[in-house]
Amino acid sequence: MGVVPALPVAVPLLLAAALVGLSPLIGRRQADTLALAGAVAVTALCAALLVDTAGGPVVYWFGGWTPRDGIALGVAFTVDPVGAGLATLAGVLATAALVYSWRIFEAVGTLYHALMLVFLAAIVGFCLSGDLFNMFVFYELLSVAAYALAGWRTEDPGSLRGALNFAMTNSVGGFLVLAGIALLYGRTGALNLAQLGQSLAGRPADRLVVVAFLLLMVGFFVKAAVVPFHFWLADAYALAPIPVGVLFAGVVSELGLYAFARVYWTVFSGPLPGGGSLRAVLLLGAVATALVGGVMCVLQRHLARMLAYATVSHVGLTLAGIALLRPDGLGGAVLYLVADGLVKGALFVSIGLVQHHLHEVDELALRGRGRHLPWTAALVVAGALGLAGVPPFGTFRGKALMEEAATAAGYPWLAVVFVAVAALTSAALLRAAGRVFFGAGGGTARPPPDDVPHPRVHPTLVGPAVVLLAAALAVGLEPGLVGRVEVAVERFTDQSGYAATVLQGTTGPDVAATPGGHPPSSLVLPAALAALSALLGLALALGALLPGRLPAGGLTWALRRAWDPTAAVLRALHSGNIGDSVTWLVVGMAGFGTLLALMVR
Amino acid sequence: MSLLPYLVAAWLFLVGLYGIVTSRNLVHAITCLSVVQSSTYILLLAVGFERGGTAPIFLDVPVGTKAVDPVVGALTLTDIVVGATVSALLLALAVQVYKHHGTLDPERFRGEQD
Amino acid sequence: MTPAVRRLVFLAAATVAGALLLWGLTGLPPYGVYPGPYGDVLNQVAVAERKATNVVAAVTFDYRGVDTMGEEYILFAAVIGVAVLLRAQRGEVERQPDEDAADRRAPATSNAVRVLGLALLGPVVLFGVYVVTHGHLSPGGGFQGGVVLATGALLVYLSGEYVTLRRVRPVFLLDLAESAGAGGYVAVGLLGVAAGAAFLENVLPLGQPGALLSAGTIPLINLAVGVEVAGGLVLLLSEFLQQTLVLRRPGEVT
Amino acid sequence: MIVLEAAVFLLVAAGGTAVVLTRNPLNQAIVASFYGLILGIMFLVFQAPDVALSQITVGAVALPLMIVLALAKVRALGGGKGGEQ
Repeated sequence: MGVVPALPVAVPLLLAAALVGLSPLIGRRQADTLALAGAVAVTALCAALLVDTAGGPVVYWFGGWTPRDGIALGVAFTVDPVGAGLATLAGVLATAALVYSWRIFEAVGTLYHALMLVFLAAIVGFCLSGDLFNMFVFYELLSVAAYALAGWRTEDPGSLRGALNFAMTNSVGGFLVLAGIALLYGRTGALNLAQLGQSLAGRPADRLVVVAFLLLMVGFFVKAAVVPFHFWLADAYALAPIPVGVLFAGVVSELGLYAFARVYWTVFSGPLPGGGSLRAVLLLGAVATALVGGVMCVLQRHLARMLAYATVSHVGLTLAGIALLRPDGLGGAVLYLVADGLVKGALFVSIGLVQHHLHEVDELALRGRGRHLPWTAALVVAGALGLAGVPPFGTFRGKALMEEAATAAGYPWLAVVFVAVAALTSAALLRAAGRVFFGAGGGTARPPPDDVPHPRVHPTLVGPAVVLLAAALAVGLEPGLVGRVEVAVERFTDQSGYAATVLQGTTGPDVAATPGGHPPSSLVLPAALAALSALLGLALALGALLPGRLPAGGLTWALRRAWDPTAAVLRALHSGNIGDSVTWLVVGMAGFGTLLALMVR
Repeated sequence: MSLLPYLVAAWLFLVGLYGIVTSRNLVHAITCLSVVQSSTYILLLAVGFERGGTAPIFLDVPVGTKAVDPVVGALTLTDIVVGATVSALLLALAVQVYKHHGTLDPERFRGEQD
Repeated sequence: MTPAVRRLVFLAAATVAGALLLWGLTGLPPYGVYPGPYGDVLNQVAVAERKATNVVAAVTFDYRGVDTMGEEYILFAAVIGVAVLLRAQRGEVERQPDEDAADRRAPATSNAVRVLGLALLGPVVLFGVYVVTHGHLSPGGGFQGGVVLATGALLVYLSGEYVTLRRVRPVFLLDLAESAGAGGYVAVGLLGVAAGAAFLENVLPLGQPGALLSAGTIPLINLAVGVEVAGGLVLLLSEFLQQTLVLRRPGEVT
Repeated sequence: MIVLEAAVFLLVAAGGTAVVLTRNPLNQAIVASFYGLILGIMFLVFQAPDVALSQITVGAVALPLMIVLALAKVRALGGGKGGEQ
């Protein structure tokens, strides 16, 4: 008998209610302790589920309503290693965030702790659920908690505007998901993913299925911040409190991708098999996201904003792996997503350290002021290498798998995009590190306020970053992981096996694990590409810091000519205006929809 | 008639978005968002409606009487709570934004990006 | 984008998106035809299985009870969120409305309204309690009844003004109500686990359909929801009221 | 009966449009309250009295009230011009 899958949701929710209800009796230290204990418990429960599900999904029917004659009467959590893994990642990040906020966070009684626990419970529920409407409920729950957390710093108007745009755009995304659910329900009379998949399978997609797919896809892509649904993200993520940013950048965007993958494979893979045209449509969105995010990342001087756009860009990379619509691509994406989330979490904490010590997060104003922070410098540089996908970070193995899948699927050029994007995002961080910690390049080097003492480095502040980076390394070094991921995605992508497990209670077909992963194809090429990304990133960073040393050749000139107008246009488009975000959402919906409609006809 | 509620839902969805996009006042935009949301209520209830069915409450009518789908009712109830709570959060954000900027017009926040 | 450009871009995109939506919607069965099977099955079996005559309530609190648990926490999180977002900022002072007389009559209340409000209070509260406790039998339930109860608190405001409301609104008790309701829902769920059944499994005696004490945990959950919604909604409204009537920045117009 | 239903649907469509086109937020809150009421009536047509009761208490009362309270704060801050455009 394994863990009851309801517990990692129920425990934090109950704890959150207790924290608020008994707030007059709970001091700051107790609140910190209770919330941290809750997050650790959730992490442990999710990790136990991860172990439990290695042999096949665990189906848990709330209220004991097991299906009758293939009809689901209740709501099920269908836990598989992918969902449980993502939930564990959320638990780890939440634990890190709560450790970080232990000493320094303005928590407003117990409200911060309660909101973080609700947020975590919602993420876990979203990852474990096997019911489309139940996913929507957890989507909204995590969103409501996220809106409040994003606007936490009410003294900062930028943060409030960011939260408003976040809430408005994501609410519209949520309604799109709900409309998609209504369409599917009108056709099938079902809400359980397995049952939905079963009743749609066997017939080619018609207009209702295509539009329902479009609505769900756009809704989840809004959460994931796929271009052009990403305009809300930067202000919301960058101006949120640091511990909240750890969760936002580490796992929340990825949840949109997860949901897309889950719903595609359980519900739509029958009527919409992964043919070339669907792949092309998705890859278009993926590549656009990766590149727009990468370029915007380089253009930032606000350190947290830089990370926010790195998130957008890496969502694009991950989506590229998923968009191949093959198990191997998905496997790479899953590995990449987890490792990348850990690295970004560590980087967010590092920026928190900079802010904590120097009271500033503007790259130019910080020039040379971080010279006395060698640990923070090391963390940022290591994080930048993690973003670049340098071995032995887990991002390397994820990307290697995605590159291999792309080549096998006939898209070898995706490797070029991967290299370019990794180079761009790591360049931005290396440039910032060079300027802040080594005093390189130009900058206005705003003098630090005199009366602010330099606080001591405290283990609760540095610890989370170190641990998260170590975890990202562990994902890259753990030898059996690739093999387990391959088994998990094999099951994840098997629509009929999933349906049989959920509705008939049979264990799916046995997927044999190749020990240690599939025959280790040569890692020489991926390693060379990773080295190339890192070197390119370093070169770009140095070029930006030392513009005078650039060779004055035609290439430099040509690059400038291409770069400057692109940058100007992109900057102008990212206005942070709510109306603009919503307009782009509709434009994206019309664009993707037209492509999908043409595809089916 | 067999399409009318669906048409109404699609219309409300788009007209609400139009309101948000063209809004010059955040509170106005927030109310428009609730119009967008109302389209999902209509869509849900319309797909679960059965002509000639009673409400799925078997207090005065026996079980077995033709009734409309109870599930969409439950879903819409949740949806209504979601709508009201998101609106409350948005209104709170709008009030705070006003304290900083002295305006609710999103166009006038322009150039204030930091 | 400038407003004019944005409007044009939106209208163009919305035309396409609208056409796509309609195209997809025509794939639905005609209005008035329900394809089943989910709702039909539940309409057949729910009364016999749950002894609840209101099948919507059986779905909301039993068959799909975990959705509703999420929904209650959405409200819970929103109430906390609003309290966080509307907390006093630096430079704002909390001023007791008693301090100056003009302020106290923020919404001018005539005696007639006052009397009417108080006279309505009893029936409203009674109605709210009725709606909460009969949710498993007839339309209504914890959510609707909770909103009605919160309206009762609003009547106190209309008739006696906010100062009185502050008196009848001990924040601690409201917080307690709201979180006891939300936590109570989870606790009912854990009751099932404790009894060796599934989370949120209806393990209490079901009774006879139509009786007030029937349907097992459903009325219990309704009660929890009613307490939470009433407490939460009063908190929510009073956060906004507090903004309007109590928090002031120097120089703010009343 | 069908004519009546159709009339309710059209009324809802018109009501939603009116909410969007009422640009003054205070007036809009009142229009939205009516719209919430019409929606509640439509839910009765859909044979969903539970939902209708929620919609009327939330959509026609609680939500417009919150909007009015938020606007009252804005007016207090801005000396009355906040409610206008």
